[in-house]
Amino acid sequence: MSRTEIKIGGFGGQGVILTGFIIGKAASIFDMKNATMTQAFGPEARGSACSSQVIVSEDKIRYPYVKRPNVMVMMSQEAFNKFSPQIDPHGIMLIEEELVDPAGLPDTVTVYSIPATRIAEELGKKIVLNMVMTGFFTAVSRIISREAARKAVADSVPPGSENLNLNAFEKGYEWGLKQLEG
Amino acid sequence: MSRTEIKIGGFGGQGVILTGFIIGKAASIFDMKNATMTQAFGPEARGSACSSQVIVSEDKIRYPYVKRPNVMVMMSQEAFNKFSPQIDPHGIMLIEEELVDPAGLPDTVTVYSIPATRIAEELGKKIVLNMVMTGFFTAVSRIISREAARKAVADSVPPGSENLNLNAFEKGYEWGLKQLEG
Amino acid sequence: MSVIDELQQAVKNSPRQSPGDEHPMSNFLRMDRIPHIWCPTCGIGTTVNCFAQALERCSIPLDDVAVVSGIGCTGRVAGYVKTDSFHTTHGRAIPFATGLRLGNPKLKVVVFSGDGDLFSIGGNHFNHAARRNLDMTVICVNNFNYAMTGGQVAPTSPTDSVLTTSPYGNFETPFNLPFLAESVGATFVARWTALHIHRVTESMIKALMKPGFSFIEIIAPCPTIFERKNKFGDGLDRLKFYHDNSEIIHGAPTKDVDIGLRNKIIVGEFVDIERPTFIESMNAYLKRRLGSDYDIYEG
Amino acid sequence: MSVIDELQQAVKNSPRQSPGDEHPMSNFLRMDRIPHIWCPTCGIGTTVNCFAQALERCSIPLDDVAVVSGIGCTGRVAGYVKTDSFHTTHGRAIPFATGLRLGNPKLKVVVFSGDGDLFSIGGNHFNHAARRNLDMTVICVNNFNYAMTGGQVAPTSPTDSVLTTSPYGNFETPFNLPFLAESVGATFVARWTALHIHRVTESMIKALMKPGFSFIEIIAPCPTIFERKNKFGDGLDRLKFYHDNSEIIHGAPTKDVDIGLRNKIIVGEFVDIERPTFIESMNAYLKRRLGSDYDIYEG
Amino acid sequence: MAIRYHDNPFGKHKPGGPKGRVVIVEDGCKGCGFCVEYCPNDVLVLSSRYNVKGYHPPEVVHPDKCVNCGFCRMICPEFAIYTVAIEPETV
Amino acid sequence: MAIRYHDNPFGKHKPGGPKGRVVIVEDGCKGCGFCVEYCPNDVLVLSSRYNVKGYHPPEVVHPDKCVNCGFCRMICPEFAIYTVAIEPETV
Amino acid sequence: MDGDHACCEGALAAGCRFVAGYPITPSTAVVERFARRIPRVGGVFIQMEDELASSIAIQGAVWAGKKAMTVTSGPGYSLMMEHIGLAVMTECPCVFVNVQRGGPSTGLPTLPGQADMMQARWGSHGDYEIIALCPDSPQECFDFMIDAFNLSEQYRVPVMFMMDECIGHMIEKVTIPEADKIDVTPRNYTKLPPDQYLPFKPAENMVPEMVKAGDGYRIHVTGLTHDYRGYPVMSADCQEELVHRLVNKINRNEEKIRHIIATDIEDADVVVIAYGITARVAVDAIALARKQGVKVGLLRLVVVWPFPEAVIRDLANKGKALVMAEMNYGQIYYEVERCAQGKVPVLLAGHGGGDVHKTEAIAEKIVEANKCLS
Amino acid sequence: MDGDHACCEGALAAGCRFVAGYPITPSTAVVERFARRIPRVGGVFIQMEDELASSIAIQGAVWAGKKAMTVTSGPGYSLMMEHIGLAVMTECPCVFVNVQRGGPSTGLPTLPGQADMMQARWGSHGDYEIIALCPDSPQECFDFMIDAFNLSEQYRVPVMFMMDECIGHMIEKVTIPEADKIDVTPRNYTKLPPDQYLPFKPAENMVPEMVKAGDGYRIHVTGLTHDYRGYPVMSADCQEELVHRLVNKINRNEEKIRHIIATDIEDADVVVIAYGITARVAVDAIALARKQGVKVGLLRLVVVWPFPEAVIRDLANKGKALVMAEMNYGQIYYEVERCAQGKVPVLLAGHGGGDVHKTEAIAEKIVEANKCLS
Ligand SMILES: Cc1ncc(C[n+]2csc(CCOP(=O)(O)OP(=O)(O)O)c2C)c(N)n1
Ligand SMILES: Cc1ncc(C[n+]2csc(CCOP(=O)(O)OP(=O)(O)O)c2C)c(N)n1
Ligand code: SF4
Ligand code: SF4
Ligand code: SF4
Ligand code: SF4
Ligand code: SF4
Ligand code: SF4
Ligand SMILES: [Mg+2]
Ligand SMILES: [Mg+2]
Repeated sequence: MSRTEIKIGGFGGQGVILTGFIIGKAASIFDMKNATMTQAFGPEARGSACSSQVIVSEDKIRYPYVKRPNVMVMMSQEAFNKFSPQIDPHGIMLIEEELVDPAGLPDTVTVYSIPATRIAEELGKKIVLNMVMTGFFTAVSRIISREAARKAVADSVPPGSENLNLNAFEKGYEWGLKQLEG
Repeated sequence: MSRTEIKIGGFGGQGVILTGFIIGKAASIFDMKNATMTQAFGPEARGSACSSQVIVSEDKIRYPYVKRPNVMVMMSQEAFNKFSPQIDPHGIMLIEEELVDPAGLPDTVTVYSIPATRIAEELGKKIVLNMVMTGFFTAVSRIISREAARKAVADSVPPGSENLNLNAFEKGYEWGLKQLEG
Repeated sequence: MSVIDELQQAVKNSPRQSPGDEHPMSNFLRMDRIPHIWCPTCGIGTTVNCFAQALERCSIPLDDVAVVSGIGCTGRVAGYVKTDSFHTTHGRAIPFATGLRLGNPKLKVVVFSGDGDLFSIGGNHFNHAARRNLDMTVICVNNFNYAMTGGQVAPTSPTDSVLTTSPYGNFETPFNLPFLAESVGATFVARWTALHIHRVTESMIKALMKPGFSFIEIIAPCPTIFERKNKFGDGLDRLKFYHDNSEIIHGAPTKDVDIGLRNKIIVGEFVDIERPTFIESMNAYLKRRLGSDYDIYEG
Repeated sequence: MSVIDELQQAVKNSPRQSPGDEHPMSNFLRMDRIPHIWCPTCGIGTTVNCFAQALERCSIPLDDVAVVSGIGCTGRVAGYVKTDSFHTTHGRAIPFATGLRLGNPKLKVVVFSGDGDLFSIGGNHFNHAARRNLDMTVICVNNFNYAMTGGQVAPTSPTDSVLTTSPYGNFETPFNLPFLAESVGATFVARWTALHIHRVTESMIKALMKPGFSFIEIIAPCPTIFERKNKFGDGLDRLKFYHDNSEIIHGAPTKDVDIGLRNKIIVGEFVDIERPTFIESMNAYLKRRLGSDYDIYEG
Repeated sequence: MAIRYHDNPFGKHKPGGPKGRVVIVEDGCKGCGFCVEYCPNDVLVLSSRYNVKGYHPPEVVHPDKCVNCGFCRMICPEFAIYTVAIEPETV
Repeated sequence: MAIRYHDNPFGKHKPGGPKGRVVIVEDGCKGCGFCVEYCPNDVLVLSSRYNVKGYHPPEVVHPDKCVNCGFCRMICPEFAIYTVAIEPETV
Repeated sequence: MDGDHACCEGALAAGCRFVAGYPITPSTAVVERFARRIPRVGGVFIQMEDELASSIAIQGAVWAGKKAMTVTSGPGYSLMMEHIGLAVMTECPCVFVNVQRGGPSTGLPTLPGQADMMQARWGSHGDYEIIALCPDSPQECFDFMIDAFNLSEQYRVPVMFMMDECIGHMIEKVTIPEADKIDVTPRNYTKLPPDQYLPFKPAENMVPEMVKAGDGYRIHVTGLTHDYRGYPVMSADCQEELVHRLVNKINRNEEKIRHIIATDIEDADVVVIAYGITARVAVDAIALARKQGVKVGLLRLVVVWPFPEAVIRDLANKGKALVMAEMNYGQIYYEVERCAQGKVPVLLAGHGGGDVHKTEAIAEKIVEANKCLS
Repeated sequence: MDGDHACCEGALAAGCRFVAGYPITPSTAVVERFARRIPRVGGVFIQMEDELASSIAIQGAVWAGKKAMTVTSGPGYSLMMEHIGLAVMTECPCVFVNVQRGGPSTGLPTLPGQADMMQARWGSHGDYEIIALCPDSPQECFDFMIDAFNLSEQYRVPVMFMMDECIGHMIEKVTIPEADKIDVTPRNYTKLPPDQYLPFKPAENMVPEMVKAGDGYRIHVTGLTHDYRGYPVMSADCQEELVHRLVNKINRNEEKIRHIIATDIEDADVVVIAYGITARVAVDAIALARKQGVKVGLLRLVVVWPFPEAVIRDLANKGKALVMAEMNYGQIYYEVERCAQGKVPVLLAGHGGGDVHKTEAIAEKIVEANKCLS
């Protein structure tokens, strides 16, 4: 697969942008592919709907936007409603289980879900929700390697919080592996 | 004479602009001709060289600048040196006698001079120098009528100072008549 | 049971809005624009409640009130109050308000904006409007940073604050806003925190009813940025901090009320003086000089 | 005998400049640009003499001095002093000076400009530079009006002043500049008139030698406009007025030193405090946080 | 949460007197806890469930204790809670 | 001109002591009279003649009284007057 | 009366009752006259602290129900750019007068220029359209100020009144008609009640009706991209709808807004195009060139923006060589060259400002253009 | 690394050691990175009180001997217009970065636009020329920032670095070469002693040599029209000499400054012209149109100003139809149309911003242009 398109959606505060960033970083710096990450967010710093898009490719990426995402990660219903129609009919859809009802998708799309918020809260910090999602994504999509993803996480979070975040990543990763199995 | 060009020069504080204004006003409002007055002055409000130009015509004035002044009124040497070469070979040159040495003019130009500063100082206010000059101009050039000029003066000076200014005007006017006679 | 189901359930059990109910402030707020854009536990919404309450309690007809904001999180206030409301450019709410008020002196003009908007880019307009004693009430939500753009240091950020453009700690000295306001001529100057909801409301009422230039500074939590970057917790933690660390001293000399990052915050009404407003002076002078050529200006 | 002849004569009789003579200030002034553009009996030239004298008396090498002006009659000062000198845009001398000083902290940066330039359009920059305690000396020639553009009302024009845009008398209240300067953080604040040439010179020396933000207001006659419009006579009459109506009160509370059109003018050195300058704070903070990753900034 | 800050509430509010019915706009709540913390009569607690945005909205635990003081409404940054006066006869 | 303002000059100037030779840049003078008015020793008067710009420049009437105090130079807005110290032996 | 004063009188005649200004040469006389005049007619003049403030104070006054304007020159005009954009975005009818001087930067404060013409069109960020007029005499300063206000009301757009130092300081007689002879466009206030009114919903002519603050409509006005209600909507679709309309309401009405004055064009081989003072100066050059046998006419642009594209295309199609005379190094020249589409020679008679053109300079270009033709 | 961050790193690599800025979306990340990074390399970042201040503080720093820049977006850029003029007039080398967003006015702060391109060229009063560059990726933000600084030193001119929100927030890998591999133009300081040096006397390349404050040259610098000494001279002659040179030093060197990237142009019937992010977006459209059988190439403008007039004329002469793709309603389009001289169809694929072009929108225009040809 020479060009893989990934779209991540949610609302501000969920860490949508950082998730995209980590995926892109893992792919480009640690897995040595080309990656382009772009983002869309609402009124400046606030908590409204936002999304990020990552393209991972073996070749140089000219057209930098996602048109038919192969993989989607949706963390809010609003984002799901807005973006899910774009999905590649044979793509995979990852959702936050408690916040998104994945109705209306074509049968050909594979859906994986995870109660990422609750997992994050159990870890003591709701904001690591996105790391849970990142782990989940890594396990399920197999676009980036686990090692690269872990490095990218450790590299991108505030110093001192690496462990917590890697923990969250692992929780998500495990959940992903289980889903694949089950 | 359908188009008469007048140029007045001096330095800031001498009232060069106001003189031009009064001549233009007299011609257009009180003598019912067309008149265009334009001005050139140095750094904003300060006391450097400045000039004003008046065109008086029976017809509508399109080109609004003076090219070959028929009448020149020069109140400083600097202005004289700069502008006098432009004068119409058959024009007339009015100078402030104590401040301008009218050297180098063609013979065909008629020169009239007046110690306007001293006259103004005698009247108690050096700044009415320009009114003395205006009176002198009115008498010598005959482009505007004495009545129109007096009205324009009275109309253009600060309320309360009309008498002083008209007085100065008259002194200049008389001096002009004497010069014409002599 | 998923969250969604749980919620459906909860809706039934809980004292939620019933069709007949209306938010009591819905005459003052554009409820059709709620949810607003502010973050969870942000203090701005609280100050808007106080303002709505003040409007309700003072006798000014709502149609005569106009709210003007600049740009910023607080600058969005204009978008949520149900009065004539103007969301202008960054820093320029005051000169817009000047034109609005002079254009129609029947309007009660309120400028509601952020500390960066009013005192960084907009500082000069504040100086001049206060000097002229223009009739307007300026309400500044001071969250010690430029929140809308993601948390840069502001001219109000206490020394030592960590923000995105002061990553190693702010080494500048912030303005003491009440002192500044007094020195340029404001006739009413008060400061409160977002926790002092009743005090804020009362100062707002005073300011609204007083002719001339009045100024209210409200310290409010910005949990997303200022509190987070400086490890002050969330909005609730911050309200607790205000509770423990603010001291009311009415009439305190404004020179002494500057704010440190972790120090006591002096709050209260500091200045309340009388002098003729811009329009009063204008009318007096022009009438005196122009006599019957001048009609007292009323818009 | 015409004036010209008379003059030739006079030249011979009178103690005029002989070829060997040089104006003692010709190292400080661009004598090749004299005559300057200022009007007869204007006070600005006198303040420039004081400045030249101050430079001569204090030990700073002239090559290290830079003068920055905005736009206005006073703004032309930069054009006449023989230092590196910058005639910038209207109101922006202070931010230019900020960059200049931060770009090379060895420079002694002096902002020399008019009241309109510094406090009308440029007011905000003054606030912020003082707040930051940037190293610069700001000298304001206050002639109570926008002289360069022909005499409009300024934010310093005393109430009642007649000017071209206050034809019926100024009904606004002017700034009290020392109060404003103190409230925003200036560490040295003095006011004199153009008659106090020695005092001005001494305050200038103090200001130049003091680190941080210092401010000197010099009241000076503008005979062409302000004095004429308000019937105060020429520059000499005005100096006499200053003589009769100014009172020296060092350390006067700045709140009390506002100026009325015909009132006593309080002059003196009002504020003289110490606090770390911008560069000092910056170096201290960054060194503390960055350690060996940071070299003390010296330009 | 050891300290209850309303023990010494700012301002002039005086508890006691009238009664109020609390209305919560659940979808609007962002779980800040202000209302819970500052209700002078401990009428509210944060629930453990999520609303649509993933926040824990408050719920009324002592409806009878509400004195309709309006503090919760005023302090709620989301305009998500308010009270309606209960006419004495309906209590 | 009844009152002579230098009777109580501002600042620290102390007359007496050294001597000076006054130099006047006539063309630069704009006749403001500052130097004349504030010379502590009445060294100068405004002349009645005009310079090229039509102003009356000062002239030295009491050259021996000049104490080289520099007040005239400092106050002259036109940089048109200054003094040169006269070495004691040349006096 | 000089052009500056005439401009003030024109504004008053057009109903302007609020002026915020900040002095700057050579426009100062305008504000000075307002300070004196406007209190006598029930209006307010305020000298603001700078041009940023002036240019937005007038917008406050407009929303309060006044007709309003500000006036400035080069440097001040540059400071107004952000607020020209605001007026465009909020469709706030108002007038900006720029008495042009020599630039760039402080340049030549007391001398003329015409080099702010492109700035008038493009000086603020983002896409937009404005209307710009250039008078050529004090009388026109009076007359066209009224047009400026009327156009601003008709299209709810800021109108740029582009004078120059020459016109501003030129004194000629100005005839002021009686008030009832002056055609003044009143503001187009809605007749709809508040519950039916949508503040930014365009009427058929693409221009929304207006209300003012205090009338109970409780409107919201923002410089953000917004919907018909005036509420911010952060989307490309809303942007497309809004900004495209803002651009089109001017462009599509270009023919209606158009104001040109053509002299001796029919049989001309060469047409001089000019505006403002340069149009007057060109007259002598045309006379000179005529003496040398060139058939030359004059096309004067009174409304420079929106640009009368079709007119220039037409001249080019008719094979007339074009000489653009303007006091700059080529601004409107680019527009003329574009519209000429390579069909005819297009020459620029330009210079850096500081003085009007030398007659000979324009005449030479006319002759040169004529030569290119043959 | 995103484009904003890469821009900061490029500036540091180019030797920039003074940055004054004021936060504004979507450019804020640039100043934030400077605040963190610059103290470690011996430079100063100061967050000024507004954009007016930032845009002149950098000029103070330049005269103090630093390389300096500021960064902003639409509204802030509008506030910098006066000081762009000052930098032009005083020939102060510095860089202005504008990360473009949707306008006019506050518009769409978080969404992209390309509608400040004409403003970059014309936004300040008076006549002048600047240089403007448009990167299309984070890597280019790095690389071309170095060019921007170098060009500003070579021509003593403010250089506009025109990014857009997409590029600013787009994250891609950026390769930073070793310092000694980077070609940095040092400031051209004079070697003349103070008594022989004239600060504004042009060298052969029309650009004067520089000095800095504190070096004993005791220069005077003014925004007024000035002579070689830097002293104000209020005359049309001095204006002509000075301003004409300021304009010509850029225009006459256009070919040297030129930076374009042409792809598949030789045999193309249609050429798409684009810059910045739109050039990348056009790639898909070109692929689409090729599928439909159109021979189409891409001309990317890296340096947009001065405009590569000769290149466009050449394409038109070769009969290639032109499609200008830009995120606005036509800005550079006007330049292309002008240079095409009516010889070939010139189509605009434009829109109001807020999102990049739809591939189909550009492809349609390509097909349409191709049809016009035949
Ligand atoms: C001319 C201009 N410069 C910068 C900005 C970007 N900007 C928007 S809001 C803001 C700061 C707001 O700070 P503050 O006023 O304190 O409001 P807060 O968001 O903190 O409530 C800035 C810098 C802008 N919109 N316009
Ligand atoms: C942006 C801008 N606005 C206005 C002006 C016009 N202007 C030049 S000087 C001046 C006022 C100067 O007043 P002040 O600073 O008091 O100096 P003074 O002439 O009184 O010494 C003004 C308004 C300008 N040059 N630039
Ligand atoms: S960023 Fe801060 S000020 Fe802005 S809405 Fe969020 S919490 Fe409130
Ligand atoms: S106008 Fe006034 S301030 Fe300016 S030079 Fe003349 S006297 Fe001095
Ligand atoms: S109104 Fe609110 S705060 Fe007051 S008692 Fe009732 S629930 Fe508590
Ligand atoms: S104050 Fe409002 S937002 Fe906060 S918990 Fe209570 S209802 Fe929810
Ligand atoms: S130096 Fe000047 S002021 Fe002093 S005594 Fe001599 S002449 Fe008089
Ligand atoms: S002070 Fe100077 S300008 Fe005034 S009279 Fe004396 S020499 Fe002449
Ligand atoms: Mg803030
Ligand atoms: Mg002044």
